[in-house]
Amino acid sequence: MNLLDFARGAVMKWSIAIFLFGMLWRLFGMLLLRRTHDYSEPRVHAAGLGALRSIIRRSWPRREFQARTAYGVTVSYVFHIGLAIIVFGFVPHILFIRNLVGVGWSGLPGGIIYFCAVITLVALVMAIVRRLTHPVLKLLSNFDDYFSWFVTAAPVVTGLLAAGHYGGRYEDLLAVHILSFELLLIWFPFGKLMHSVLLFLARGQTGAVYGRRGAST
Amino acid sequence: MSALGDFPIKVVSADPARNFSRVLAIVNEVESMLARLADAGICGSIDLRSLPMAPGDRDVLRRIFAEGEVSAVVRALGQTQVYESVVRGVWWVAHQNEDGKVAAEFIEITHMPDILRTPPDDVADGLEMLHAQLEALGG
Amino acid sequence: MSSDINTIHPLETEGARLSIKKPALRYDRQGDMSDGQRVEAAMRTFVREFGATSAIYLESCIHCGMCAEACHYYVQTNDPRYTPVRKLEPFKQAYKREAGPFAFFYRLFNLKPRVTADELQKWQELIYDSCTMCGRCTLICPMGIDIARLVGQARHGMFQAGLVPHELWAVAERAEREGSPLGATPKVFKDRIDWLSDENAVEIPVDRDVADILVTMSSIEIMKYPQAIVATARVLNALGEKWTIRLDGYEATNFGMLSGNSQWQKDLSMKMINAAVRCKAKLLILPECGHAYGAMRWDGANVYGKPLPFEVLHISEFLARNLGNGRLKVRNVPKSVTFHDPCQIARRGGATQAPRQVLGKLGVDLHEMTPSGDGNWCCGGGGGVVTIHRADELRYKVFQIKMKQVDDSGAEMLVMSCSNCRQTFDDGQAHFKWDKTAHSLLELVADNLVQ
Amino acid sequence: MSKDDSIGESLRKQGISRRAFMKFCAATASLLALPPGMAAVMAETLSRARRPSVIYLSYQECTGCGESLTRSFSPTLENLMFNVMSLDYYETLQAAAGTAAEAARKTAMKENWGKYLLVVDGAVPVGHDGAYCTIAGESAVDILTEAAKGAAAVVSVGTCAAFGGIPHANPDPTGAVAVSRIVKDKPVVNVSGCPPVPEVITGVLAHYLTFGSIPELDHLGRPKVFFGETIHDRCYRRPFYDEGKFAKTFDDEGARNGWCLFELGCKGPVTYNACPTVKWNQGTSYPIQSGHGCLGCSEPDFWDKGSFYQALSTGTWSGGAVLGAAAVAGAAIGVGAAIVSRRRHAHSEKEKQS
Repeated sequence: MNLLDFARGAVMKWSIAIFLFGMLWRLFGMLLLRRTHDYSEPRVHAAGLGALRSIIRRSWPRREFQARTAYGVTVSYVFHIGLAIIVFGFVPHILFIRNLVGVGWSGLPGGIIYFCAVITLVALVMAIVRRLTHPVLKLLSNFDDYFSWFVTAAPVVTGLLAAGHYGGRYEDLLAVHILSFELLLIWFPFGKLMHSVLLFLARGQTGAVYGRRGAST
Repeated sequence: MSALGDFPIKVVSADPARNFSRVLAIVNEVESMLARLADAGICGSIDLRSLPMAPGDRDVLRRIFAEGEVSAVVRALGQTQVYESVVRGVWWVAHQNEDGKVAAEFIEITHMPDILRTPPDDVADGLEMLHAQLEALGG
Repeated sequence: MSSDINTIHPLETEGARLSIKKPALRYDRQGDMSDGQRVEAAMRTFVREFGATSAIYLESCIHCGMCAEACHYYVQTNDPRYTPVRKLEPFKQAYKREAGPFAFFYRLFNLKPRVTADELQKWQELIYDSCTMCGRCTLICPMGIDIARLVGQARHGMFQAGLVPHELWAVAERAEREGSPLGATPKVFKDRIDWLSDENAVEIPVDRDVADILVTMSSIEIMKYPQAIVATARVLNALGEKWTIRLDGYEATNFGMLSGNSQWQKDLSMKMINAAVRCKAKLLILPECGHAYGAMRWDGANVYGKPLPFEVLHISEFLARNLGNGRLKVRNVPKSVTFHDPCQIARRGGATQAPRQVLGKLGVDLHEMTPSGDGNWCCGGGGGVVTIHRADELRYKVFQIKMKQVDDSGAEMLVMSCSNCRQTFDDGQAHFKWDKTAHSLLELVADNLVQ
Repeated sequence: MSKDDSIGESLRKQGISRRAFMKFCAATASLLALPPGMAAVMAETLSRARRPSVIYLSYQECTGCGESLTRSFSPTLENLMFNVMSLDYYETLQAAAGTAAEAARKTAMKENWGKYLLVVDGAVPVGHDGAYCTIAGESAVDILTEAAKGAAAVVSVGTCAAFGGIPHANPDPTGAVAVSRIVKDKPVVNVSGCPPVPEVITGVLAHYLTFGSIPELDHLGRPKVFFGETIHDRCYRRPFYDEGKFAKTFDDEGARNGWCLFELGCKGPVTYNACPTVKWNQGTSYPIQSGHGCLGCSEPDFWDKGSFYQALSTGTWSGGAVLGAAAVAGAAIGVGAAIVSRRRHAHSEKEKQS
């Protein structure tokens, strides 16, 4: 058995298993904690609407914050959109998803994907440089931040290397690419990558609380 | 029984809307080799087997390098078709086996393909043969 | 210590802001617990209150640092220590160790070290002196984390650990014991009402057995801006309402909440609720005070444990309602006005439009600040910060944002609907010898009533 | 014809002209991807070389490789190749049988000890002391071990000989292994494929004849000249992959337009072979050109790498039960953690009361 078979076989199975295991553990462990009922008389009754509005509106900072956050927001948007295009637009990735969950769609030309990957990588590098140099981010950052960055950037780098045949035989590069993604899967539930799920919950509950108060959400 | 035409088979041919990237690469290579032949007298050769070719690419190439002034047939272990293309100095050499299948195919950029020259060994053979003939004629 | 508080820590009533006099010696640690007990108490209390809501918040932070850009302390100092979410760091550690889904592993492998008493002591400045719980960070957070609310919870832990800034602890203790944080005891209050009633020839009903409306006051108003009482009485009398003030439940400020003692918070709120229930009030009017609005309008029912049997309105909401339906009439005020939004009423309370409707009826030329409404900057005095002397320097720094906002608006008159903001402005005005004076929205209406 | 003749001499005796030989060399040089000038050098070397003795052994195999070999180039050129070699033992083609055949092999080995070329197709079963494959009472392992001792080099023809192939596939009841697992002290060239491209087999033999050495090999022992690049990289459908144009089924518009077969499970990207350039049946076509994805037959364990029709970027694992169990366990532990946390809360709440 070579590295590629290992990556496509046992490691993939167990990384998905750990992903599911960790996701459910963390979500249940959090969501089933005590919740207190709010008895106050709401100003606006549609709390669900406030939650929804907040989930959408928090995707972009309010006007008064835009000047001070423009750089960080732009960089984050670039790599988030870039990652989304790569993950959901590249045909081999779509096939991976289709094979796993049974839903597929048509993909984008390879050239566009490679271009996006390079842009994404540049944005990721800008993000980590900022994290390493900005006084606030330097102070806030911990192992989770750096490791999560690493497991996010690694598949992009290895994917580009595989696509370009740089640094080894294609099957090995592909194996390393798949393994790096599996590392991401394993880490996902335990670190801050969870924000991709939690953002809906956190925004939603703030939106519901301040929505019923009639305040900005 | 359906006629052959009813089967969903698409015959791929050299239609103009196709992707020409592969053909273009070859023609560019020929162009630079021809320039070298003209400037420095250096011959060149392109082995068509070594290039990825789609069905139909060869036809496009054949159209560009169509038969010109010279053509020859070598009969040795099957036929070898040799002709100079309309692009002078560019030769098409197709080695066939005895079944008429192509065994190797080259575009040669040269004044004269080697396969047309008589090798010294064969000259020696020829001489030997001629001597035998003369002997037979009683000379 | 508590029995000596009046003599050891006397009130400073003559200054521009109301607090206890600047203490010669600070007692920023209360009680005589050991360090271990303090940490234990802080973490226990913090974790005890932990529900799913706060858990989701703490788990969601991506350390993007955007909250710093919304915080007046960071913006004015560029000191990364003031990054809002970092103010929760020890409490986040406690959560991960004690209550999170992976708590077992965090404890087993000591992935997050136990918080130390020294750390907590250091964090006191971050949790109290440099946070007004204004909630701008909540508004900017891309994850929607309610950082201000978490700081409130962290303060509960700090209170149990006996690690509250001296002044804040002192006024809270006083409020619990005397019924008012700043000396506005029932007796003092009653004297003031009698005097104001005579002086201004206005009827102020006290302790009616039955009334439709229960009016509450902020001790800052009682002690420093007594005209607010008169203004309230004029408005209600003009409307012909059946209203009352009750000496068993008048104090609307809640230093129990600000200092972090949830039991005291409850005690203070229950006084008003019980008073309103006793006189069968249909409406409880909150004074021009920011945190009082949050404490009663949004937390009151939860303290009570069931929906309140009466409506709760901020005075600006009450004015907007009665000006809107035409029951109250005012003269035109031909002035340009800018309005300062009190954080707890606007951004965190949702009553952002009411004062603007009132100003609209007054016909003023409203020059909005930039930004305004829910995004407005905090005055820097909320969350009890204005009482803390050692925080003054920092508070003046952040107040400069406010001064620039007001100056840039180009308005002649500065109006607000929170007496705590107002005293912060007064103090800032005195400190910077600024030419802008803060005015009360309520008083502006009362002064221009058409009978 | 005498074994002691040089190759050139023996061809001349057969009346093959130098020009014809040159043509053969040009075709072979092209096959070996040698620069065009090398054809002349090759002709010179080959004509002076001694005819080498070749012993061809077959074990666990289907004779597909032999079938393939006999279809290299053309009758003429293949004959030429066989004519320049002295094929002294090959069960499939030889006239001799039984003890005579075995005697021929032993004689050839003895006469050419240390110089003959050993060609093997089929995997070698080592389970039960090699009992699964015996010839004339000797086990395949023993014959191979002995024959390899006197060989100058060994050529493993086909994926079975090169990597164990289908006999080695799960569950491998006979303990089939690759030739290189038995022969450790001789150079072994793996000419993999199921079967290998015929011209690749003859190309390796021609290389050995021309240069007297084995060609440069990759990390799996395959000649780089034929196995240096992936099917994908030399595929004429590659531009469609880059454009994101894929056939979704074998009879859709994409399939008819000749689009990339990646989605239909083509293993071209990780398969190293000469199919796209040398092609099959005298350069007529190769699987992808015929509309079917590459199976990856020249790679080790190609039979056990999941479905031929499953895209390369998908997993090859099975066992949804593990995932289900993981999900259930995760949920259970999460619920448990929440309960513990709630208990701790209730406990401290009680303490607070007392």
